[in-house]
Amino acid sequence: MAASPVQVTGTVLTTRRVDAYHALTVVAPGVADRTRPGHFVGVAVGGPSTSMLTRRAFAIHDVKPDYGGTVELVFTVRGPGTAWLADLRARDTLDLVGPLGRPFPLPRDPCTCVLVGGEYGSASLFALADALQQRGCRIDFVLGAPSADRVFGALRARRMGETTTLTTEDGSIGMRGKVTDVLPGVIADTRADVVYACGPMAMLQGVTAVAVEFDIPVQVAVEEAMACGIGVCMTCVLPVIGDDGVTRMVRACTDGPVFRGERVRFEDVGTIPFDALGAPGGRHV
Amino acid sequence: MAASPVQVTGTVLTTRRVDAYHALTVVAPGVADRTRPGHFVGVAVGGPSTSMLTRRAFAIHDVKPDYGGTVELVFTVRGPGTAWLADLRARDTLDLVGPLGRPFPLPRDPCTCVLVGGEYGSASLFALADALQQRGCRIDFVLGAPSADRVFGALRARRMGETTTLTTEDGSIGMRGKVTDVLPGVIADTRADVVYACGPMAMLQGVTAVAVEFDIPVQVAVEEAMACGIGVCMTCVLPVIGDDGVTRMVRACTDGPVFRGERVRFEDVGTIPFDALGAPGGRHV
Amino acid sequence: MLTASGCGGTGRELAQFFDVTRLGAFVTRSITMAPRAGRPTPRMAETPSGLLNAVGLQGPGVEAFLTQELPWLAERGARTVVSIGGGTVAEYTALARRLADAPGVTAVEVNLSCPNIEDRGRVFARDGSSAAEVVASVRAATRYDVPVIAKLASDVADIVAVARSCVDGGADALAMINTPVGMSVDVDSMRPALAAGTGGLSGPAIRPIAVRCVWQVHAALPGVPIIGMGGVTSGRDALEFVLAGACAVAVGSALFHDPYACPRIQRELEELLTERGFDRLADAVGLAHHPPGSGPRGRTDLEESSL
Amino acid sequence: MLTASGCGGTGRELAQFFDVTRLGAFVTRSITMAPRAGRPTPRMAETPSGLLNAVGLQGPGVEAFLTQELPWLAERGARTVVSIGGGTVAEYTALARRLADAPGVTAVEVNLSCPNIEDRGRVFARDGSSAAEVVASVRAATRYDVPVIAKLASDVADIVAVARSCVDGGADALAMINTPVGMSVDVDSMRPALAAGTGGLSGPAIRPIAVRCVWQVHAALPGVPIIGMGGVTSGRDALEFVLAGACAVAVGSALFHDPYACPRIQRELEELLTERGFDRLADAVGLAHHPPGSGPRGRTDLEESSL
Ligand SMILES: Cc1cc2nc3c(=O)[nH]c(=O)nc-3n(C[C@H](O)[C@H](O)[C@H](O)COP(=O)(O)OP(=O)(O)OC[C@H]3O[C@@H](n4cnc5c(N)ncnc54)[C@H](O)[C@@H]3O)c2cc1C
Ligand SMILES: Cc1cc2nc3c(=O)[nH]c(=O)nc-3n(C[C@H](O)[C@H](O)[C@H](O)COP(=O)(O)OP(=O)(O)OC[C@H]3O[C@@H](n4cnc5c(N)ncnc54)[C@H](O)[C@@H]3O)c2cc1C
Ligand SMILES: Cc1cc2nc3c(=O)[nH]c(=O)nc-3n(C[C@H](O)[C@H](O)[C@H](O)COP(=O)(O)O)c2cc1C
Ligand SMILES: Cc1cc2nc3c(=O)[nH]c(=O)nc-3n(C[C@H](O)[C@H](O)[C@H](O)COP(=O)(O)O)c2cc1C
Ligand code: FES
Ligand code: FES
Repeated sequence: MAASPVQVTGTVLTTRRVDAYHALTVVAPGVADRTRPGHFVGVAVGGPSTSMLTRRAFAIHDVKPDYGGTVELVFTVRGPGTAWLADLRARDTLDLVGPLGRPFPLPRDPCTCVLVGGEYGSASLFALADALQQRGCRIDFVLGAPSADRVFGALRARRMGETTTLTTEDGSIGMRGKVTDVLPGVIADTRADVVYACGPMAMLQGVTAVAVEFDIPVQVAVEEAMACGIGVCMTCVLPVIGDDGVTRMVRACTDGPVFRGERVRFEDVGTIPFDALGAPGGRHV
Repeated sequence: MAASPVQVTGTVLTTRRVDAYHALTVVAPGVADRTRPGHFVGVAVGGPSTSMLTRRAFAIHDVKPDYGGTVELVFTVRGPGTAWLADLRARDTLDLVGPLGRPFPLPRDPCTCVLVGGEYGSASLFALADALQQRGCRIDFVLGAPSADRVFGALRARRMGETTTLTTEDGSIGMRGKVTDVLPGVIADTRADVVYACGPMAMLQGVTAVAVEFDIPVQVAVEEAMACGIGVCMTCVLPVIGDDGVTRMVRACTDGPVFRGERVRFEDVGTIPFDALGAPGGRHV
Repeated sequence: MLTASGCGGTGRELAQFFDVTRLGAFVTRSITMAPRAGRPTPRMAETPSGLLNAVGLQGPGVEAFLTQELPWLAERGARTVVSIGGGTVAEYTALARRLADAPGVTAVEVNLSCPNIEDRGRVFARDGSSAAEVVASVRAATRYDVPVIAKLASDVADIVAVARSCVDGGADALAMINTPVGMSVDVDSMRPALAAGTGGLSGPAIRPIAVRCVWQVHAALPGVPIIGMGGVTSGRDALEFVLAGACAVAVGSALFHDPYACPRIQRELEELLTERGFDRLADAVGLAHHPPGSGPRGRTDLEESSL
Repeated sequence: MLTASGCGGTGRELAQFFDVTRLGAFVTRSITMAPRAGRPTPRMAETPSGLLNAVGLQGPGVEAFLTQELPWLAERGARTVVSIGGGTVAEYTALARRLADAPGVTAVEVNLSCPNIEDRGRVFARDGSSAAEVVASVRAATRYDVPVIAKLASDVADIVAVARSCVDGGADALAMINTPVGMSVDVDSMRPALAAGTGGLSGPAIRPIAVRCVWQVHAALPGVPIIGMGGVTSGRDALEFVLAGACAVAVGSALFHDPYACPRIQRELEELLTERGFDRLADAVGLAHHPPGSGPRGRTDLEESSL
């Protein structure tokens, strides 16, 4: 289970643009302390008289000890909430709840890990890479996006990873194509023991398929629309197969967002599989 | 009828505190050009994703020709809308509709005018004083408020007026009491021909009673909760006696906010007088 | 793009901002037989993303309307939908008769959210049969080439049933929704915020309820033209109603915030339609009912319950 | 201060943030006989000052609830109101029986916003007589010292009539309101935003509707305890419900934004009551119905219409 989350009203330290993304560093000691790689935060958007009720979820990109503890978020403007965030300036305040979710599990022994990031999904991989390297693991990166400006963290990946492979759909940087086009090669070359992935659902599905092919474990961090982020609203569910072989509609926010890839029924996301526990006409009903 | 109003998205030029008030100068050429003393503006509050639907009404305090035309608003924080306004900084934008309402009518010939302002109500009196002085009128001010920090514009009144009398309920500046305590003396001393007043309803009622006693005309600028400010919603009505002697529920925003004081049925504000046109069981029904 | 009844004044006020003849139609406030002074103030209270109002149909009565307001609109050539309100079937009928030979009436909208004096003040719109009775008699009193629009409220257990009654009663089109009844208490004065106690809730807060009503009625009565309204503030909002089944959209409270709302929303809607490859609005009407693909997410199993 | 059904998880999630035993009561999500997987995703859509949800009563079923969830709450000494949902009167009755000898049930709340399988899916809460039937049989199956609360929805023409039926059926208290049915269409995908099409609307957007329901029912049935809910996010909102007639207030969607909402709102409410000179909450209940003065603004002529 996650570290016990807290709510803090933090001060924005810096804002910057990184290609297609915005990065926001916020002073949030209570959150920073407890964060482990893969955690996310729920951010209140819109200010005091806003019409936007739900917090927005963002992966925690970086944690620094400055000012008692800061967290950095990396995001792209998608709708009114992220537009509001992009307008924040230094010294504004930001209301965060975190850290939320289950972080990435780490291997007990040193091994070789391929970290796959799609678009801003790579944001959560650098803290993970750090933790893995501290355990003596070898790291290789595969980062992909539709275009060069949407590949996040290529430089940092090059610094940290043994190898870094980039893909873009328009070929504007790295190989033209998708991460799944190059992943088999990387796994084979590095003789990877495990794959970690964060990015769009379709990518996670593809990455999982590749890992299954190579018969190595894969940990994926999924993204589902969330109303609460703390496990009480049941809106963020997806079908996941349990240890007992039974498919349940589990919460991405507290049972995830990190799952073993092969347990997620990607094909059935957005449905209630007929054989899920409690499905209409299905098991136990 | 008012000058044809326009909507403009203006840039905030300066913000400052004046005792209990906030003053905001906004670049709004189209509005500034058309403004006459007594006009007001409707201000959108809360930003793009706000939950606050209605514009807030503010008297136009000052108009300057800088940057093509600026307007200054003076306000006190009452609720979430004015709190948002108070947080604006220079270079932020503000969405205004104006000028709205019927301005103060000016006398054709030079005469002696007493200008009575309660709290921020005095904000609209300085432009009026200017216009009156240009027509050769003598101006005397009576400004009142509960306490010294809520008397607005005392210095400017002292500069512009022949005499300026201040009243506060706590006696912290000027005479202890209300404007209506001193008004008869001022009218008598100055042999005033006309009274102009802007401030809380109770004050306008008192001022009107005094003017009626002296049998001189009185023009009052009323304040009623407004949803639109442009005359389409019918929420801002109050009972006013027409030229034909018939009481009608008229709109403060477009039929006012300036009315002849003795025509306003202050006692009946907040009711439908039984003899109003279209009253239940009343005239013509 | 229409104005919503009671939100566009007499037309003259909006004409300061844009050309009212370019509206799909100008819808008048609800006209009553006699002049009405309306409700006491406060008549409005702001709520989160909404607005409560209790204006109480203030207006000059039908005679003054016909001499002072309608001619102004007619002279300019504005398409005018006259909304009517009454306390009895007879009053609605008399209003319809009075309008029958007035020039410049494009359509008659029957505001059914008025209390029925003969039924202990029960609102017509909440009772299918009395709503149908009003519509039938207005239809009978109105010229054959002037459409009669029944305006419904969402405060009912089954909006489809009321809609069907009105159509059976002769309504040529339906307008929905009128304001659900709401209330706000001022915690400082510890009294209702409105002098009238309750009021009608409008604005974006009610849009999900309005879209649901349009969706349900369009699903049940696909051939009946629907004028959608409730919280429309942008072209995207308008398109939401169109996709749910409205063939026209009316703008109410948004006019209070943006006097140019109608032409702006019209323009935004046209752009959105063009972006999506529609030549005509008609091609988008009700489209959300018919998924282009047929994947499992495309299934339209719309139980009416929230569960 | 209560949690609203379906908004507080199992209690464990909120216990990370505050002590759930300090709640007036923890209200469970609606428990069903069998496990339910609920509705497909997307299950939520944000609307202006509101939230649409279509979770579909996902839950483990009553047996798992009794073995895995209730004991956790009971051990800690949390007052627990168990909400129940069913498709037939028999199912509600069976649930009430199953709960009757479970330790730690402070009250039973009957979620009447479920479709009645035996009445073509018509929601119980929309039909006074079937609502009363459910309440009566749950009352009969429940221990005499455990109150039965009927939870009503606002999607009816006459909330007072439904409330009266439930009280006549034996309800000890009423909870209102459950979420009005709403819908949102995604203008990009041109499909309903929720997989289920329609969903329940919650949050501040519906507060005026909820306050109005509480006001009307308290006016008609002043002796019946009411739990008010719908868009409560602050002590001021809670006080609004109390002044309208609620003797307890529940917090739902606000928990999604602020996990500490219950203790915070409780504290804010206590401060507001103290400021206004109330020693006890009970003294403020329904106070907005009884004006202290009697000036013309104090008149309470509350016609139920919005006009
Ligand atoms: C665990 C997790 C981690 C995330 N990390 C990042 C990140 O590091 N950087 C980043 O740019 N984005 C991230 N996202 C996606 C981000 O939450 C959405 O882009 C954001 O909520 C959109 O808000 P909006 O108001 O701009 O857009 P809108 O589309 O207007 O949002 C409306 C509503 O939908 C919800 N919503 C819409 N899309 C998503 C989505 N994909 N995921 C979750 N909720 C959604 C919003 O929370 C809100 O309630 C993450 C999402 C999750 C669940
Ligand atoms: C013609 C006119 C001129 C005004 N000029 C000034 C001025 O120069 N300086 C100043 O400080 N204030 C002025 N006011 C009052 C000002 O409009 C309110 O203080 C402001 O609307 C409060 O908004 P809020 O969100 O802070 O408060 P809230 O009380 O939360 O407002 C909620 C709603 O009530 C309305 N409302 C509440 N009180 C009033 C009121 N007294 N008048 C109008 N609407 C109200 C708001 O517009 C809004 O719709 C004027 C009002 C009018 C009608
Ligand atoms: C101030 C006001 C007055 C209204 N008057 C009427 C009316 O006279 N007749 C009527 O049918 N509807 C009336 N309505 C309802 C609107 O026509 C419309 O149905 C409702 O406001 C929803 O649309 P909106 O959210 O765009 O405002 C009024 C609404 C408001 C806000
Ligand atoms: C995600 C979600 C799930 C809900 N589940 C239930 C439920 O299981 N049973 C029930 O009676 N009400 C349920 N409700 C309704 C709430 O209990 C409450 O009546 C409603 O949300 C209004 O309160 P709010 O505005 O504070 O959220 C649910 C509401 C939400 C938002
Ligand atoms: S987001 Fe609420 S349970 Fe996951
Ligand atoms: S504020 Fe709308 S008519 Fe005056």
